[in-house]
Amino acid sequence: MNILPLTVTDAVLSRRGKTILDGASATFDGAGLTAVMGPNGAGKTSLLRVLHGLDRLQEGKVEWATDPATAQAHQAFVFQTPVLMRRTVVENIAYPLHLRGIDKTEAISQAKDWTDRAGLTHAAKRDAATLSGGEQQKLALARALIADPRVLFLDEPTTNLDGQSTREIENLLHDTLAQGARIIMVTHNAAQAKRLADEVLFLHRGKVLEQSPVSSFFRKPKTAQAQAFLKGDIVE
Amino acid sequence: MNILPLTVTDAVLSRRGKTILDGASATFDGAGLTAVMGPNGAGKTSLLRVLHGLDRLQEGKVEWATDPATAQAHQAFVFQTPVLMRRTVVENIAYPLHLRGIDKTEAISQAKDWTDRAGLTHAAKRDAATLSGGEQQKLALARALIADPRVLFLDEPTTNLDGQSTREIENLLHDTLAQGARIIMVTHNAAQAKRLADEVLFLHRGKVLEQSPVSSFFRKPKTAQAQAFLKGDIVE
Amino acid sequence: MNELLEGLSTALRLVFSADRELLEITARSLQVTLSAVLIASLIGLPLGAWLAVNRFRFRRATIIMLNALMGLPPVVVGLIVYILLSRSGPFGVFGLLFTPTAMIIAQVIIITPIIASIAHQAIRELWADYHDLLISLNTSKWQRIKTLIFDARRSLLTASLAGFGRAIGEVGAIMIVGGNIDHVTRVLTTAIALETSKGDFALALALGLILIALAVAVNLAIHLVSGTERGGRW
Amino acid sequence: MNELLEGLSTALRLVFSADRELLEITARSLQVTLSAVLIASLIGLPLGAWLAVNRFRFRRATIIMLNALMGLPPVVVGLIVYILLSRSGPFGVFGLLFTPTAMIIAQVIIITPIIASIAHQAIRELWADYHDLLISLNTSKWQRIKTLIFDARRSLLTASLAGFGRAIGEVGAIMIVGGNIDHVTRVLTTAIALETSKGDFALALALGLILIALAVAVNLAIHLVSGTERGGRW
Amino acid sequence: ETLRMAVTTSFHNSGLSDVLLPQIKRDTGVDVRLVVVGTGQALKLARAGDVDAILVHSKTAEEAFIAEGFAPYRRKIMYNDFVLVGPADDPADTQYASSVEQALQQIAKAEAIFLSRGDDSGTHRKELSLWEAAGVSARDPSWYREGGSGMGATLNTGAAMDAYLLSDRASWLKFANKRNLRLLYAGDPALFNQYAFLPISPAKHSHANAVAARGVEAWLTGPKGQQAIADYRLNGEALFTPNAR
Ligand SMILES: Nc1ncnc2c1ncn2[C@@H]1O[C@H](COP(=O)(O)OP(=O)(O)OP(=O)(O)O)[C@@H](O)[C@H]1O
Ligand SMILES: Nc1ncnc2c1ncn2[C@@H]1O[C@H](COP(=O)(O)OP(=O)(O)OP(=O)(O)O)[C@@H](O)[C@H]1O
Ligand SMILES: [Mg+2]
Ligand SMILES: [Mg+2]
Repeated sequence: MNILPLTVTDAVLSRRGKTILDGASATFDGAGLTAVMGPNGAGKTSLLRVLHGLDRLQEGKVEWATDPATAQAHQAFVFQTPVLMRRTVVENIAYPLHLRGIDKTEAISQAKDWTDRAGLTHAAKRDAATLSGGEQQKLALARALIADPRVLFLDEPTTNLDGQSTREIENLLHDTLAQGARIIMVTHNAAQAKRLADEVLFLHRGKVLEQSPVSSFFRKPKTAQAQAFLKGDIVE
Repeated sequence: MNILPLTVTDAVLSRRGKTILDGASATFDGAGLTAVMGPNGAGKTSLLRVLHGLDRLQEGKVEWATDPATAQAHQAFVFQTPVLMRRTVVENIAYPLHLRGIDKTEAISQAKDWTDRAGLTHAAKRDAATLSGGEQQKLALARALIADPRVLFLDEPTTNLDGQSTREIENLLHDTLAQGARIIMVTHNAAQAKRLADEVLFLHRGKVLEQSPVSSFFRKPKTAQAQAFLKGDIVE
Repeated sequence: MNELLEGLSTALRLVFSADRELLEITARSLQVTLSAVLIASLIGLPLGAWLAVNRFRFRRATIIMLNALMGLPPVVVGLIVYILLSRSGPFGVFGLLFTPTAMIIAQVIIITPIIASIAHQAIRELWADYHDLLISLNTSKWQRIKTLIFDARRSLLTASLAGFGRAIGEVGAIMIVGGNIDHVTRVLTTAIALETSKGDFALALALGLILIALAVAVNLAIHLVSGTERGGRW
Repeated sequence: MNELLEGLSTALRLVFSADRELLEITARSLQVTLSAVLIASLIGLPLGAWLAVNRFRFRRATIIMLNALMGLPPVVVGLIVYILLSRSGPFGVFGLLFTPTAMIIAQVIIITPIIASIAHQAIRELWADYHDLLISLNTSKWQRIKTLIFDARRSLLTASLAGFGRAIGEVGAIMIVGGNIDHVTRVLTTAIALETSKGDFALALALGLILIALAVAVNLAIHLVSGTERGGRW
Repeated sequence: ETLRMAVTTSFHNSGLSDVLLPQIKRDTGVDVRLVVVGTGQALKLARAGDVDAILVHSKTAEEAFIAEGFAPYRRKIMYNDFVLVGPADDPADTQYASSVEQALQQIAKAEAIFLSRGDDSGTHRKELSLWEAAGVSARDPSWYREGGSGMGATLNTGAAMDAYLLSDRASWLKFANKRNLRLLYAGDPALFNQYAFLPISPAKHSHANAVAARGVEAWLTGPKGQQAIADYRLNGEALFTPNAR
């Protein structure tokens, strides 16, 4: 089932008079990881939400290769602030399987498997709310991966992770990429983008200023804003 | 008013049979920044909460130079997940001043000032819930700084910030340090610790394995666990 | 004043003598009210959840209406049910008037808006937390409602208990549709009203105390079974 | 069945003729109930918040008790208030029996537990969100209660509206302590009960419809003033 | 001046009070506030001192009340009568009965549904004494239903049940939800229903407004009051017969 390419054209999103996405356009196709980068408030989270269908555009459009329902069924989203259900860790991870009507014992057994892979074995039966910050992020990622998505949206998913956990999670992402998925991931971490991404989408004030292969972006960004951003200078 | 030194001795904290802090001891004195580092689930957040009086220890004790009430009045805490009040950005930041009975217009004017310093001018009158991830962190920090704390606890406060914002926030922290405050900050970012900290407290499985000057910690960590942690290797 | 003491002692005497008639009307009170709460919860909880997760044109109007219907005067509900169930009414053929079923119907009408309103308010909060996740996971409306009701079950308890409270103490409606017929439709509240009109305040108070004790017992049982206030956040 | 239609047409006629007596009892209904809701909210909302923020020994028992008191039978409350306010009761000297004040007292007793229970449930959620911040900011108990009530005001509306609903439709208690005296303590519900006992269903229904319309109007006004359901999350 | 007077539902439901009270106000200046309750509750309120006078119709209860010293005397004001009401098709043929006892016996024999007030009120006590007189002591609940509510509620229930029941004439005439019910039997002297006025004894309750009570009593028993009672008609039918002495 190939739901790609995904295209967003001239996206305009505004809230209470403020323009958040200001004519953003981009295309995503095939396996690989797109790093979405840009300053705070640039609209990265908003762009991902629009692509995933969580927010509706005022202007422009988002198109998938298949009908929206099919496309929707093969995506997953990890939010910047993890949404924890008021259940145990395993039940959180099993939830997407329950939704698909998968037999309860089967769902729990798969969820346990993913609990282990995310390094949460010790917390499996605890209320998710008792997890530490990093553990919450791992839970959210495991819950997204369990349903085997073709397109995965990740909004700064490793910010609270230590070096070792980051590496483990990146390995999980490598496996997912190897199975042909497209990952669209927001990150402020240039090193991480270099390790994982094949392309970078640079967002600035609601506009996509460039979408280039990772090597060229970091070597030679096309816009002054991206250059300033990479230097950590004031971006005006 | 000097509320330091702050000492924690043989702290034991457990929840439902799991030991989270396992005899942790440390001392904090004078101005400066302590970077609290360690793997996910090591107990960093728990240690800060215990120091701040949010959680009660099963064993051991936390002691301040002054009586607890005075000490409490001069601390502030920025949580790993920002707690946003259901109010506008300015009202969030003004809240600690309201609590102190400061005149309403005065409180709002000071809060506006801090809104600007945190780079949130454009969002001042919006509901805090509409802020982007990075903006939420800035709000939480501004709200903590407005009451001029002598001891400031920060739990991974810049994880969602871009390079430029990180630098701005770090400048604010420098100002705070210059005024004689002690900052105790959890971070997974070694570069940030090197930039800001004068000492590192390394926590592992609920134990303080070392509290050393920043240069010696990064050059020559004392324990095998810290060495492994710095390499990003598997920590067992 | 000593009527209060007298009421108390009468209550104790009644309870310890295990008065057969008292047991009968107490059991009927419980049966009628618990049935009504069950039915009203089956309607009201999903309705409250549905109002929380759906955005439609008259949503706000519906919510205001539901809030307002919490003020349905029992006597009016009783009258309307009476008219509908009476021989000459549309449902007269079922012969339900002056039966416990009629009382249950009236109570369901009275408490469904209460349960739905409080449920809506409780679920709205949870929906704000879950919104993005449940939309992202491509859930159907019905899956959302089920998930929210399940995960908010502790808060929803308050909704059902408020309904229970309203129903167990209610007298205006069930008096009209039940008729307070001895051995058939007499329950604690109608018995209390009867003793009050007889001027036997001590007995009325005694029955009232038993009713309150019953409400406490039911609340206690429900709280114990559902284990509220035990763990941390929920 | 056509009694329902007749009730509707009577209601319209009454309203459009702006019947003086109708205006009087409607105004009294509003006055009594709004006063009771105001007083009960002033007690119940802080009480609910207080129960949410305090951990003490009998907290759980208190909450269960409060939940159970939602089931206080109005007639029993009426009786107890009657006994207390009666000439031969402890507060007899104030001469409050058969006055609107007595009715307000009875209604306050009935609805305070409802308001407090629902408020507690709503504030518990917000307290879970705010707990760490408010403890960290070294707030006093009273500051916590004020902050929670202020920030949860939209949810607390449901609590007060549930109290309003219970009070506006209540008849058992106010009948006993008010006496349903023409021009003094007659309100819509007692008038409805009176007309029902006269078998004048059309008039009773008409008054009931007016009462419901009143409840809708009050809810609408409160929702409009407080601007619920407008913005995003709150 | 105000006078709090507890009256029985049947008196208030007749509508007579709406005619009398404005006249009393005009002639004596007393503002009479009616608390409408069952006979038992009326006596209870009076014992507690919460009303200044009562107007009820239950001779034995009134006499006990006087014996306890709560009222100095009872003053007869007027009477009406009780009527036997039942379904229009009259399955027990009560309309041809020669006495109320016979009517009740026929109901018992036919096991036609009879709805009793069951609330210990004046009307209920009357009904019980009539059954006694009719010699029907065992009444099976399959047809003899005990309702336990006021006159109005009992009429409403009876109307929906197609039951026989005993009502006072005033309540019956004023009752609007008659449906299939008809007045089937009346006129037996055994159905006589005396209303009496009892002022509260100031010796028991010093705050009781004895002056206003005396004024109202004088008016009710005087020519104006008695005339007004005699003149009160509903659909051309007199409801009460004044008989003050
Ligand atoms: N309801 C709203 N009204 C006005 N502005 C809004 C609203 N919601 C979001 N915004 C603003 O839109 C901008 C973009 O938000 P978005 O969350 O997409 O940023 P982001 O690029 O993900 O930032 P970050 O790196 O901080 O997470 C922010 O400045 C935010 O404050
Ligand atoms: N109520 C609880 N019951 C059992 N274990 C708990 C409970 N609360 C916290 N823990 C565990 O205690 C450990 C320490 O938690 P803490 O939040 O202090 O970690 P941390 O060092 O801040 O981690 P991170 O870097 O992920 O934020 C975690 O493994 C967490 O799952
Ligand atoms: Mg974002
Ligand atoms: Mg942490």
